[in-house]
Amino acid sequence: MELAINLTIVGMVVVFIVLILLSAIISLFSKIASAGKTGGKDKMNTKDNDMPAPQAHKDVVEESTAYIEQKDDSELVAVLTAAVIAAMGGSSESNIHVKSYRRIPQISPVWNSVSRKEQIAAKL
Amino acid sequence: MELAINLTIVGMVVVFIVLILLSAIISLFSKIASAGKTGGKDKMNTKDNDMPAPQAHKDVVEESTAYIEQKDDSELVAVLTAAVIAAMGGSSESNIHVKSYRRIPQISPVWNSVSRKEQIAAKL
Amino acid sequence: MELAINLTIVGMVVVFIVLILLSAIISLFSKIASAGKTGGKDKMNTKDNDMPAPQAHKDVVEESTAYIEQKDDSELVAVLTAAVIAAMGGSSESNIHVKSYRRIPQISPVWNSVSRKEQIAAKL
Amino acid sequence: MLSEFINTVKDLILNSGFVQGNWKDFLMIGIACFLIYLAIVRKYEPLLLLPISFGMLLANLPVVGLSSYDEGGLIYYLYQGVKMGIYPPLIFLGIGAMTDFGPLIANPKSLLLGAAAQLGIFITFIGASALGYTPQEAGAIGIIGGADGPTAIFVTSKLAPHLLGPIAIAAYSYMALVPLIQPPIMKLLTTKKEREIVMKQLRPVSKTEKIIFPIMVAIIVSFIVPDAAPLVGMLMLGNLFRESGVVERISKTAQNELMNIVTIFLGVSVGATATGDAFLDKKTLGIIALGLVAFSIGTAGGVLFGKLMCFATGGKVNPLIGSAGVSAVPMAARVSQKVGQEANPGNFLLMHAMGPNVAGVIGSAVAAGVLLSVLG
Amino acid sequence: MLSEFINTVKDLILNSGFVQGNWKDFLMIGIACFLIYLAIVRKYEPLLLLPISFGMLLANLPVVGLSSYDEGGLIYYLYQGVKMGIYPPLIFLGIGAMTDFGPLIANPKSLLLGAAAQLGIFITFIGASALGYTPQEAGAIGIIGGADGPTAIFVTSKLAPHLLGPIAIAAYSYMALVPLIQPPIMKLLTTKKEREIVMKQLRPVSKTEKIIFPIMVAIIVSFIVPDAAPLVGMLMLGNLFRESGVVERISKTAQNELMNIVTIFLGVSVGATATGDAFLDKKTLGIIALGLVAFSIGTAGGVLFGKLMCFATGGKVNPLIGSAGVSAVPMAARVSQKVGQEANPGNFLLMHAMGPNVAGVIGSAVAAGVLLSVLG
Amino acid sequence: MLSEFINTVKDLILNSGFVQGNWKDFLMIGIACFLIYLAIVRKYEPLLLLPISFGMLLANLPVVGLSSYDEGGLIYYLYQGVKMGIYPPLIFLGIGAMTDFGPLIANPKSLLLGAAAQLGIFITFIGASALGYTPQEAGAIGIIGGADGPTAIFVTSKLAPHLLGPIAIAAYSYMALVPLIQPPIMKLLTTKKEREIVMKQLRPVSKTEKIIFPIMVAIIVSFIVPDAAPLVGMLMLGNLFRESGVVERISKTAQNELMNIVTIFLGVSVGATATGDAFLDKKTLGIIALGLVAFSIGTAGGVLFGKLMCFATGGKVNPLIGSAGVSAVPMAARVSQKVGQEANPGNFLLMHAMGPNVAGVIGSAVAAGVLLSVLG
Ligand code: NA
Ligand code: NA
Ligand code: NA
Repeated sequence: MELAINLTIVGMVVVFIVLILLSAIISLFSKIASAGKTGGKDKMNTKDNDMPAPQAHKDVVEESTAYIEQKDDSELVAVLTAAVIAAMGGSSESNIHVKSYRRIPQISPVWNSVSRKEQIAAKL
Repeated sequence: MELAINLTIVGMVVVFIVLILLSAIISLFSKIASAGKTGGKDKMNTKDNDMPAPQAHKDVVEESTAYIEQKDDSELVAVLTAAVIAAMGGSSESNIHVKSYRRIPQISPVWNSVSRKEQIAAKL
Repeated sequence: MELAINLTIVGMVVVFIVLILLSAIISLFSKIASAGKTGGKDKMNTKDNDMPAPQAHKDVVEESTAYIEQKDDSELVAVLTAAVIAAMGGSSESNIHVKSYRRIPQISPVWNSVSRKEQIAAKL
Repeated sequence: MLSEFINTVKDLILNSGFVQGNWKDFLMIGIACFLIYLAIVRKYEPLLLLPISFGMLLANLPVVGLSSYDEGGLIYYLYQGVKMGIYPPLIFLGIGAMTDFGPLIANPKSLLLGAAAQLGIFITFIGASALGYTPQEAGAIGIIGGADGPTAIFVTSKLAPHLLGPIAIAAYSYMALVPLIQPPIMKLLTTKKEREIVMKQLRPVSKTEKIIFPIMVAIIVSFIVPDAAPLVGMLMLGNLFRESGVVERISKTAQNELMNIVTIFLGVSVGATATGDAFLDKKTLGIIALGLVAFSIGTAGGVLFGKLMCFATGGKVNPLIGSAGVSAVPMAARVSQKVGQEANPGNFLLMHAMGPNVAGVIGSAVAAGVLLSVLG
Repeated sequence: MLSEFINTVKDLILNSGFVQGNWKDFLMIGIACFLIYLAIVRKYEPLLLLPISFGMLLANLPVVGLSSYDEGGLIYYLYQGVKMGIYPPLIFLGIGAMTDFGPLIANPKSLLLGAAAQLGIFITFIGASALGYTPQEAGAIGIIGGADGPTAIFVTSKLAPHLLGPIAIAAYSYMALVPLIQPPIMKLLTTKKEREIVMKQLRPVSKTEKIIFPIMVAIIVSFIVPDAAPLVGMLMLGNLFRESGVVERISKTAQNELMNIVTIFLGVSVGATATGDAFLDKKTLGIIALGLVAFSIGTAGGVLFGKLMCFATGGKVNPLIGSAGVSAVPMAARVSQKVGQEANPGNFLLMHAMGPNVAGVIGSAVAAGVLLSVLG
Repeated sequence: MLSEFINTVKDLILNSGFVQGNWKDFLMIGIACFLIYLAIVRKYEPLLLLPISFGMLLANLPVVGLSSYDEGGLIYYLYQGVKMGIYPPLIFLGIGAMTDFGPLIANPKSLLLGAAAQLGIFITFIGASALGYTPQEAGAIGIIGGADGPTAIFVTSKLAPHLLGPIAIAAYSYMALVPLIQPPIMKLLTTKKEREIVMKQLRPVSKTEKIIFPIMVAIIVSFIVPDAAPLVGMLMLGNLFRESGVVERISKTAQNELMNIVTIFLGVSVGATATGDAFLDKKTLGIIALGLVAFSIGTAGGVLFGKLMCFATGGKVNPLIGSAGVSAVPMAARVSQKVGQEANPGNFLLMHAMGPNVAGVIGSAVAAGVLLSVLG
């Protein structure tokens, strides 16, 4: 029983330490990323948070990616989330219809073509 | 040699017993199914045999499923069988053309969407 | 060190012997093939080398196959090679555009349909 | 240094196949090439016969050490899946996921035809025993009559692994030859009138029945013939994947990639058991002859029982669907269809023959279970 | 000859399941059929519950010898992949290739919620210890609260393999029941006002961050909790395949065919550990009860920590996203979304809940590492 | 209880990587991260270099026990497929199913260029021997010059498994660098006039020739160099699947899912052989240097033999296609094309270079067979 309580405390502490550490590092490198940003490859999908019209970037557990302008009202967000839910197979109870849904321009055609090249290549 | 003859008799008897048993049980549960039918999910593709215009249900070794009204002449059956044979890669010798071929309405959209949901889900 | 030099000599000799042997046999059976040709299945894609307007047969490391008439100028070849390179994921530096690209008529529909039949078949 | 050079060359030459090979190796390579020809040009069940015959080719290249018996070689490891009895049930998983038992559920009497067509297995067993094969060998030879490749390989790998090569080759070759073997027998045993019989439409089958069917078959068959359980259990699991409709992604993988991978491994390593010493034996000739007998008697058994059912039902059953009971899905069912249509162009037996056809798979597995139980 | 015939028949009957089976076998077959029903009709995580329950069915067919313990049988060989700890990391490889950690990177504090929700694991561990389970058993039972099938199976196969069946079944069943289990607890612990909180848009996440993330997590977690490395390492390798964008073909195979094949083998062989003797034990009832406790406490832990974060951020965090920290991706996140929308129809928490949701996978793996390190 | 708590914490800390790790581990993690960078950002053969470098990362996380040598760990089991020599032939099966030998059959003299380019293998073998490597090590290092990953791994796993990591990394890195390594050598050894040579159209190749080719190559090569049989046999079986046209479904699986699964397992477990002790050795530096030498000499050998063929044919052969003989399909052929087009914009050598390119695969396998036969 002592073991159990001990292990519980140790376990929760370790879990928190690890995840806090990860959290801290992620925060850190997101700061580095936004500080050291110089455009280029990432220009398209990283935007400073303090931009006048910040853009929302949705990225769900599948490829479908939406890229919209946020107008500071929750309506559009609602719409998109509903679309996402629908895509995930659920039935959104409310009858909201998607008003605007634009696919982001394909960011990395080069990567795709490389991958295609690799598939064509008769060599691993 | 005795063993051989014995085994032959025993073997055929066992094969018949097993398959007769299966046959009996299937007959049984088809009767239960047609007796205890209360509609719902199965309404679409189970019909009583004694219906005035019984419907034919073709279901081949692949997904292609046809669902037609039978007019008590063999023509339509012939047509569909021919279509099925064609689909299976054979060449039907006769020159019959398919006159009517209607896909059954998709019975289980829910199942499909569940399966899709499962595929989207990042979790087994 | 003696071993190394020995092995190098032996190795190169064996490699050359094997590949020369293969080369000889291939030359041989290509001659047999063009001699004993009687048409039929291979008619479509085997042509004698001494034909007045020999036909070029491109066959890249993937399925895309082109089949064109050669007009003894290198332009068309260039075009096709460029197309092939493009298909392989590269960027052809020159700005040549494909002028003519014809798919060969599918030679073996029977083989395909057999394969499809096999896939449908519930039996290996 | 020169002498070392000469020694190196000498070693290489002495190690090469040309010096080490004997006439058996060369004959076997010839046989393998002939089987490759049958697979590619004649399209004899190429999905298995091509890997099998190439495996045979590799196994008989002298010195190479690529037979299934060469410990530590590539094919030796692939062969373990045969030896452990893993591949055939996995192929049955895929076959189950591909098979629609609907026609059988709609007409449960089909099962009797699937039983009758197993006669070939047992009569051939008697014949093989009489010819001096051991009971185990005779059982493995008999199972060729089941017209079911994975079942034949499963049984043979347990009862007489040294015969794997010829039995697999015979089984798949005769399955490919079903359109030639069966029609004469079918016509011989039936009258034109019987062949003209048009059968009544099959009733539709509900989703529920299709779901309960595999569970029930797995339980019943395993209870009565436990040795058939690996085959029937996996067949029915695959079918449950299919019919449940809720696990499409694993159903697809079971019938495609998993089955294809196992087919390659199974084919190559079964073929690679057919070394010269194992294959060039008078037993092989016996197997080829007896395999044809097995197919023929199985066909006859099915047709004759079909005649019985025709008589018992007052002419409602066309005996031609009986021959489909040998399995060889869906070839045998198509043969029934074709022979029926020759007699009566308006006669479409395909769906009715699919019932006995898939029943034959179950029937062969049951027969295999009996053989394994008594002889194993 | 007659006596031999009678003997053969007698042997067959005595070998059949009907004679050899005992009440446990029949009860287990009933339970397996019930689980198949849940998988197909109720759609309880069918991708795993269907193979598991069919494996259970096969394992309990008397005489058949298809349990995971029957040396030399098909399922015995498949089971080795569980025993060696190969399957769960391979499934994690596929899950990694399917998972977008973007919402978590956008809001790193999500990770704390993923930590808090592991409370269920440890409290249940205490409970199970108090009820007399051995520490190893208690650890395996506790991990059910991680709401993460492969992790639960991985831990159980190392700590208490005899409980694999009930623990896997409990884990997957409760994962399927998340939409029933969580909402009452979430509503009980939050005020309507809290549930109405609308959260701020997530920032976009760059490709670079997404690529560095899996490498970093693999390193950090493995350093601190080495026993979590097989799971976390493979999860992150899969994610790196996904996010790198340069190896699409192996990323696709990892999340489809490879995962499907492993799922079939894992499911059937885990199910086939649940023989009557192993399953029909009062321990199983305890596992089922404690599993529910674990899920509930995990949910509560997440929600309560969510309340804490809500308070600390001055009301910027909706506590409902905390419950998603139990994993059960993406079901738990959808539950957060739904309960939030009930309180405020304009409230869309899904993306915010995905952060804790995927964090919960990492959190459970870390907790698993601790359990394995101390108890293993 | 407090003391027990402190002990538990102490154990955890002492078991963690931070305390247990030494400088080698940390350096290796850095190297692994650099290789991941090369794979993702520089796209150095990412399909293998990404799994390899991640495997290296996992293997060097201290305490974790995920190297290929840690018995009982996940990667240990995956590694058995390398050790048993199973993975490389299976990858060759897929490569065979992807490769069109048409350009080679159309111009059989290509094979000589594929032979000449193997010079790099043997000259490097001499060099490595002179530098003090054992003959086995020298053979494994030489094979890097074959520019053929699976062949290099196959040979190394048999001759010098402790060098697997650096040799695999060198082989794949240099294959990715072929567009940088080859052009200067090609230009140095050829005149502009030679580079401008336009070659005559290739004749069309019949289906029959394409089907006979793999069978013939498998037989001939295995006869003369039995040790090359697993590689060449599987390569040709895959090609026969492709060209036969009757087994499309297994051909597709061989070149996609099966190859992808094997690639993942192979890459991760080969990478995980590169532990600090094995990798941080002056031998590794030698391997990197000698690997570059091997590629360069192979290229030179091909080009020089191309010049010879140019001379012998009275200027009909462009020597640039010789460099494609090193394999590195199809990169090396594209390099020939590009350098040729630089000299003469109307010059299209790609198809002509594909012949030596695929011949180089066979040539390397033959060379590998010789090395294994003499040194194995
Ligand atoms: Na059969
Ligand atoms: Na979790
Ligand atoms: Na090469």
